[in-house]
Amino acid sequence: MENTIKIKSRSVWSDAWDRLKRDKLAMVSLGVIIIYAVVAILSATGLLAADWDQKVGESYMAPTTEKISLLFGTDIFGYSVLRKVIHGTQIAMSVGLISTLIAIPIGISLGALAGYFGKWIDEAVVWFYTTFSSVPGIMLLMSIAFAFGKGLTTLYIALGLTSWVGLCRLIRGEVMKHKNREYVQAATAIGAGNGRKLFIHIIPNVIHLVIINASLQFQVAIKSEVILSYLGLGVTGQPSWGTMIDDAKQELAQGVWWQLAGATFAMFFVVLAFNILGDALRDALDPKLKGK
Amino acid sequence: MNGSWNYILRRLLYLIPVLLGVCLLIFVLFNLVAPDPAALLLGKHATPEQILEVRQNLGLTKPLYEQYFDVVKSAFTFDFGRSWKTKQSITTMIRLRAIPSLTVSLPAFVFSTILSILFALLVAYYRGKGIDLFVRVSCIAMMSISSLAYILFFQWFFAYKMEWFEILGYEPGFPSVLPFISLPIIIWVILSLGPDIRFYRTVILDEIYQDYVRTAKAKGLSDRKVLLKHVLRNAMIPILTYTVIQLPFLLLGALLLESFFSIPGLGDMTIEALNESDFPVLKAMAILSAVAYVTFTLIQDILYTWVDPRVKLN
Amino acid sequence: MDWLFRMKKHLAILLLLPLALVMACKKKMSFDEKVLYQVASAKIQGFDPVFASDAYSSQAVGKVYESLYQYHYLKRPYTLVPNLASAMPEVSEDGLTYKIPLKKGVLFHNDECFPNGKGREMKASDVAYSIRRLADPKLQSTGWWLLENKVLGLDEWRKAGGDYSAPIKGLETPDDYTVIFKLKRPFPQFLYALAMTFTSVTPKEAVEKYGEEFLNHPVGTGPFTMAPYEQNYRIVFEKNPNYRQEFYPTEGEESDAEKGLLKASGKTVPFVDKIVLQIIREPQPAWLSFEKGRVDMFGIPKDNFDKVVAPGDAITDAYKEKGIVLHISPSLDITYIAFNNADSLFKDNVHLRRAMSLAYNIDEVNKLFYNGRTLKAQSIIPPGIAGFREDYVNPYREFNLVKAREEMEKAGYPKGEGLPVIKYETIASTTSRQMAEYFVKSMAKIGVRVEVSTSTWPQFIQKVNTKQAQMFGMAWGADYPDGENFLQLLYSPNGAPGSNGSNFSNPVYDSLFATSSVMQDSPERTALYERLNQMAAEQVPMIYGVHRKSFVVKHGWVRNYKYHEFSQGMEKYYDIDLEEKKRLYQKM
Amino acid sequence: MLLSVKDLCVDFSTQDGTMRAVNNVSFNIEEGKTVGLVGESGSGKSVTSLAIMGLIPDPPGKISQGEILYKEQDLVKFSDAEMRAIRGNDISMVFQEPMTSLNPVFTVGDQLSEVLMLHKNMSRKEAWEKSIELLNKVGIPNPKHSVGKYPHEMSGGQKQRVVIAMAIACEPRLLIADEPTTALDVTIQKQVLDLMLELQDQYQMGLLFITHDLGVIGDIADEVVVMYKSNVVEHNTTSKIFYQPQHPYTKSLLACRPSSDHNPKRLLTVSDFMDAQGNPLTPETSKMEKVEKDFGYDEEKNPVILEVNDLNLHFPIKAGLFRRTVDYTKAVNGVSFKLRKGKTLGLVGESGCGKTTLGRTILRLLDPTSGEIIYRGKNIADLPKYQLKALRSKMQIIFQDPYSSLNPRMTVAEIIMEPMILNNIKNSKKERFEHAQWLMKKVGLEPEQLSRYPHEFSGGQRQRISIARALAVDPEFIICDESVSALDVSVQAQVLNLLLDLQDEFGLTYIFISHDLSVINFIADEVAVMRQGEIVEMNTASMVYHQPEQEYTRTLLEAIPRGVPKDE
Repeated sequence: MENTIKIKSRSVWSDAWDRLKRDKLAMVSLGVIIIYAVVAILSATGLLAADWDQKVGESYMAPTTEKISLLFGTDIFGYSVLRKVIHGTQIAMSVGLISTLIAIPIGISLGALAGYFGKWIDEAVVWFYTTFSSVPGIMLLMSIAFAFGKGLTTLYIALGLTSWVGLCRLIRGEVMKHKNREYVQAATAIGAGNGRKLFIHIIPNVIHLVIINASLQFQVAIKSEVILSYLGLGVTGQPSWGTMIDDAKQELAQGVWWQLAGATFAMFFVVLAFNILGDALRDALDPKLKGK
Repeated sequence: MNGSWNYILRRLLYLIPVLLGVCLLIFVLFNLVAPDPAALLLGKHATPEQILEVRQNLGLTKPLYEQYFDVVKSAFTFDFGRSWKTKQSITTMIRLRAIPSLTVSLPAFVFSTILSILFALLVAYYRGKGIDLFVRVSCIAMMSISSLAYILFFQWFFAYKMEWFEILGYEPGFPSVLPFISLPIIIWVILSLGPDIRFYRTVILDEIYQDYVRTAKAKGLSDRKVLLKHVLRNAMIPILTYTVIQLPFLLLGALLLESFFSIPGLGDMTIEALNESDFPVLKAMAILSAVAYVTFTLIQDILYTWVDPRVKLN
Repeated sequence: MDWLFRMKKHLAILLLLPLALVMACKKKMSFDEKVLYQVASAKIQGFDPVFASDAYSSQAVGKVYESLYQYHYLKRPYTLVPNLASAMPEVSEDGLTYKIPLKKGVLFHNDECFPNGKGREMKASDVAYSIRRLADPKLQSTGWWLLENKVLGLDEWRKAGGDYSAPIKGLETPDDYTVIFKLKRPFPQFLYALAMTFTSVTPKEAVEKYGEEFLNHPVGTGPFTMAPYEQNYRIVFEKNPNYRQEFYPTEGEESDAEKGLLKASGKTVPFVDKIVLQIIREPQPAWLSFEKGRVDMFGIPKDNFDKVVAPGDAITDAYKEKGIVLHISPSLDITYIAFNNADSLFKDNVHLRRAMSLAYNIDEVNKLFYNGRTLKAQSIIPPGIAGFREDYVNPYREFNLVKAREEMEKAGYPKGEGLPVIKYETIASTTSRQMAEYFVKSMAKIGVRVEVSTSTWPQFIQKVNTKQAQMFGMAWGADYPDGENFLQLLYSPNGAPGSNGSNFSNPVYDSLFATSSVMQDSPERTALYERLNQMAAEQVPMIYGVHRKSFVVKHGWVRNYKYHEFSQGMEKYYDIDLEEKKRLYQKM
Repeated sequence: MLLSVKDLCVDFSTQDGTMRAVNNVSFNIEEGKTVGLVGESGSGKSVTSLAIMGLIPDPPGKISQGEILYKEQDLVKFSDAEMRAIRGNDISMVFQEPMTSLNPVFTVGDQLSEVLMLHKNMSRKEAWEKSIELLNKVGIPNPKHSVGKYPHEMSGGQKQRVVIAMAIACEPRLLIADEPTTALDVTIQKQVLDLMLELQDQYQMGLLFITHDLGVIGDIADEVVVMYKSNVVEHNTTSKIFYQPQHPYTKSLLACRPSSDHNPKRLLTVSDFMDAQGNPLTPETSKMEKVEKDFGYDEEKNPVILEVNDLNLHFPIKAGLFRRTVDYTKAVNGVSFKLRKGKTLGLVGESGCGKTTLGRTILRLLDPTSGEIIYRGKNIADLPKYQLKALRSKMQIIFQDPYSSLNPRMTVAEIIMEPMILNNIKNSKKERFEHAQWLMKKVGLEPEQLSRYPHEFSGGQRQRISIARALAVDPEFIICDESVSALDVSVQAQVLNLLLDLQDEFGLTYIFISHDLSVINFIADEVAVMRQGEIVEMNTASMVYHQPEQEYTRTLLEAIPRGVPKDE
């Protein structure tokens, strides 16, 4: 296909990208997410806020502009809340990313299999997710924590394993629709097998839903980390936004609002950015919904 | 009509495999994976003999298949026995706890649904205008704050600082319950307003571009009339799906809200049971929510036929 | 719905309307009735005394039920006084037979289970019945350990299946107002057992009528009654109209008179008409409720110390203004980080244990987590109990990194080389998490690498009980005020799953403990306790933490309050000054 | 003058700037007269009608210039409320898609009453009575019963009648009909057209009839306005338009529609009449030669390649608690025919008659219940799936909807090369690509466009891509399933020509499925008329057309618009 690449053409994707580029709010959001990602990477590699567990002052010092590290005040140990917030970015982004990466393959594969093959495979998958979603999510989360112990890994797995149902349902429905589209019939007519029809034809046509779903899943995971921290399933040994907000429940009455504020704001912007980007992606990738 | 009864019956029969699945799931999760409750029940002075006795009493020494069968049995007889931890009858526990849960969740759900539909209609009507953008952005912003942060802040600010509400507690009876449940309800409404408005707006806009809307306008109907009669009625179909399926979860109540506002509801009970490995309670809650889930999907289907004449139960 | 569009501008008003309605019907505080508002931070399991093992349930049960004995409200150290018993028991020479006379005319609460709903008189048979219930194998009481292997024939009775009509050798009721206990072996702490809620007297009629639901239908002899328990988070107790004549104590500690605690001397109790017990799990709302006067008294969560307490343990002026009073009292407990002494790493390596103890800066812990208001623990017995010595200093308790490093070398792990990563188990609460973080940091200073593993409470208990936890943080509160209750934590037969979760095993310690535990209170026993306590310090089976203090704030209108370690049933002594409440309320 | 449109311009703002959808359009409609507005998709005819109704979505659309005078009042200047009083009352409209233009959740009666209650101040009861009357008027059987039906309980034709009833409910002065029959079968189309004419006559309404097919309005319009690329290119009385067309576009529109009387070798298309710049050309007259089709065959040259014997496809109807099969829908019922190489079998029938199912069954896209499909002497009816693969390169299909039959995520090159890969045609990527380029030329597209995506092409071009894909495997037999039905007549002609050219060049065999008898007549050698899963009549095309045996066939034939002016 050497010849083809030279000729510039606009695929659905490049069209979508063009549309996305025109959406200023979406681009700002993308920028915010990139900044968070960079902060997370810098923090993970130890270039930023590696010294979060160093005392920078007394316990519970109020925010002050004197020193950068005291910008958000200190926590109970006298650690810099700012550094903890920065370090928490790493946890939040990794929780979002990894749990999404766990949920999506499960959702796509089960959804696609059920939607494409139908019959008993569909029945089995539908049974499986009906069963799965009729048990309260919190029970699943807690028992996954029982099985894997506490910590970051459990957080990834728990959030990943409990959030595939929505995507699975969506993909199943879409695949069912596409299965009967004429272009798939046409593929049958030219002799394409099931694998080819599913992977080359149908999945690329529903994959945009996955991208939209992933951007929303990402922020849901970040938010869930807070709830899980409250339930005692959070991260240990390092600060996360969830544990910071959880700490705040004992601090607020005492007038220590900066841990809550710091973590809430840090979270607010990235979740906001993901939400806006998710919307914009939907508009861009699903042009029939444009402008809604 | 015979067809619809068959359908309903068939769907109810579907409960059987789902319940078996749920039983298997919770059996695996809580009997095999969760920690042994015996020692916990006996407290700090336990001896190995006593632990063994308790395990026998709880039926934990039976072969696994028998234990699974016990779970299945209780799922179909609805006889959940007593809590291991509190010795309370689980049926009574659920009955007593369901009321406070619903006292908060039901009005909250009704308010938030009505409010979001109203707002969604408003912004759909003014789509593309300033008010639309404002509401959309506010929705997203509201959704971007952790629910825990809302609770902590609202309780501190509105109940404590402003003294508008009781800080916490729960008193049965009307209207004495009002000052206790209003703040949790408000927080619930605020938490669900964002996603709800967004969803309903999309649903309504999906309908607004349909051909029949053009026909209705060509008849000379005003935009509002078209929106409120034609569009809304059609939008009810996805709206119903969205709302009805939330209903079984109302029973569980709002976890964090119940904890923070000391509302003795089912969500709170579930969390406690999880923390105490109170398997019978968890089992009961899982089975109950599975039954509720399947039942409400069925109700949803039946309601479809009511809002959408094209749908027949088949 | 066209109004919606017309009303667009007034939408805000529309939304605020219901809000205003709610605010209008906010509860008003009543000043006509003496109501005591209490708070508990965990739910009440039920009202069956034989299951009242946790502190909050036992306190709730204690309002309704009574035991034969109780602790004196004001005297310290804690001493027993008769409650349902009419006098202290006659104990035989060999310390094996206890003859207990009962008060006459003690009535049970009025309840449907009795003929005509009138509470009948409490008799000796009720005591015997209640003791049998505690031992009943079908009930699996959580308090059985208290009497296990102690009362003659009781264990056999339990083994035989618990036939209530079968006689028990060690439990006799010669007449309606006498109970005689015969013990298998001397058990000097036996009377304490009879002061615990587990041994509260319950009427047979209620148990039989309500069956398994008995736990929701409390029918006792206590100062307060309550309606059937509905598992609400708000439990209301009413003054018992049938209550016998009980009086406020006339003597106490020296300072009590000065504090006004003796003003009510000789008056009939209880004083309050009603107790409202609110269960609030989260500290923030609990504190906020207290500040608003919705709760009368409240144990402060550690993080609120600073706000309330000015330097020097006094209450801050802002609160003093509001009439809030702070009570700081030592509590009979100890916190510790246990080594699993069955673990090969710690088993025979006292130096490693010592090194880790020396590296853990307890003063810093005290400052960070308890605002410097606890007592550093030297060994296992807390102050206020025989066996504790004011002048004893544990050589391995100080914070000394130099010494710690020396010990590390002696342990065979210079600078931590060759030492595997140690796993520290903790539960998943906010404070436990922070404490674990601090422990990890401390150990890193001497090259000991620690990994934290958090669990839910059941998981944590399971790990400890199956000896899988390598190290773990714990606390122990006294069941009764006797050194034995603490020393038994290191007695090897109590090893996991028993109370000796550290699995410490030392033959010398074991034999000394066995000797001391059957001795009546005496200087010899105290000497033995002290020796055991010193062994416990030097062997470092655990890193001792602190003896905590209880911080209770109460509003000015609560009268006669004094901190009590075993406070079940003590509400009968509290009083509410309604005038004062009205006055202080206006200030809020 | 009832309505007078003067210099109307409508602009749409898009991301690429402002686009003029209607440019300086002017025409008049008198009471009781019919004006036909003709043009291809996107020519601005629908926008014009929406502008009259005041229903241009704003934003993005806007009337930037001109006047729409209704009874001497300028509708452009009307307020929304004033316009609403006009809509549905004075001016009403019938839309193209009867399936979606009724609200699915209200009964027909509700929707009819609504307009009456709105404009005529009738009570609910009066309106309901009147609705029944109206349904009767538009020829809905059993109106008393039908008034309580929901739209989905009616057929497409009945729905369109309901829409018409709604439009005439208030006895409007002007009725706008935007392609009201395009989505309907020919027989139904005829009935609906007759109904509209009858009503127009009865109420003396002005009628603006919009269509892409000149043939449809030949016998109903008094005047015709031809629009091309947002502009009016010709405006004249119907007979002038038909007999003395001036503009090459008008000429091409007249020539491109196949009809039973006029059976040329190839259809003339727009490109025969004008070049890309719109300059007139002189069409090749050779194309216009009438051909008498040669129905004879040569056993050598035209062997039987496909024989279908007693083919059945029955879908089970399940009911009851355990979903047991209680009956069957006989979608294909005892169909038998033979097909010879190089010939075209036309399969015609109303929608739902089973023709599409039959086509797909022959290709084994659906599995037959019983019967034989003998392809080159081999029964493929119950061949296992894996053995079918070899046949796939010999038999191909071209679908109806050019929008859904191409995978939107693949480039045209990928689409065309995929069958080659699957059937091992050509050895290297390079050869395949070259073959694809060659195919592109064959179907009349630029080879450079191979790297584009389907959405960058028009409907007609997409259909060409579908043809190229079918040809990629070098088939000998192609099923064209309503392949031109979704196209405008002008484009349809081009595709039909292409199919014929390819048949000549490669000796292809076609089964051509269509509901349009004139198309079938033009392309097919033999015609099979299907009804309810069965073939009711089968004969050579001219025999079917000129001497139909069945009453049903005759009805179908009569429904074909004559395509001659009214005043003739």
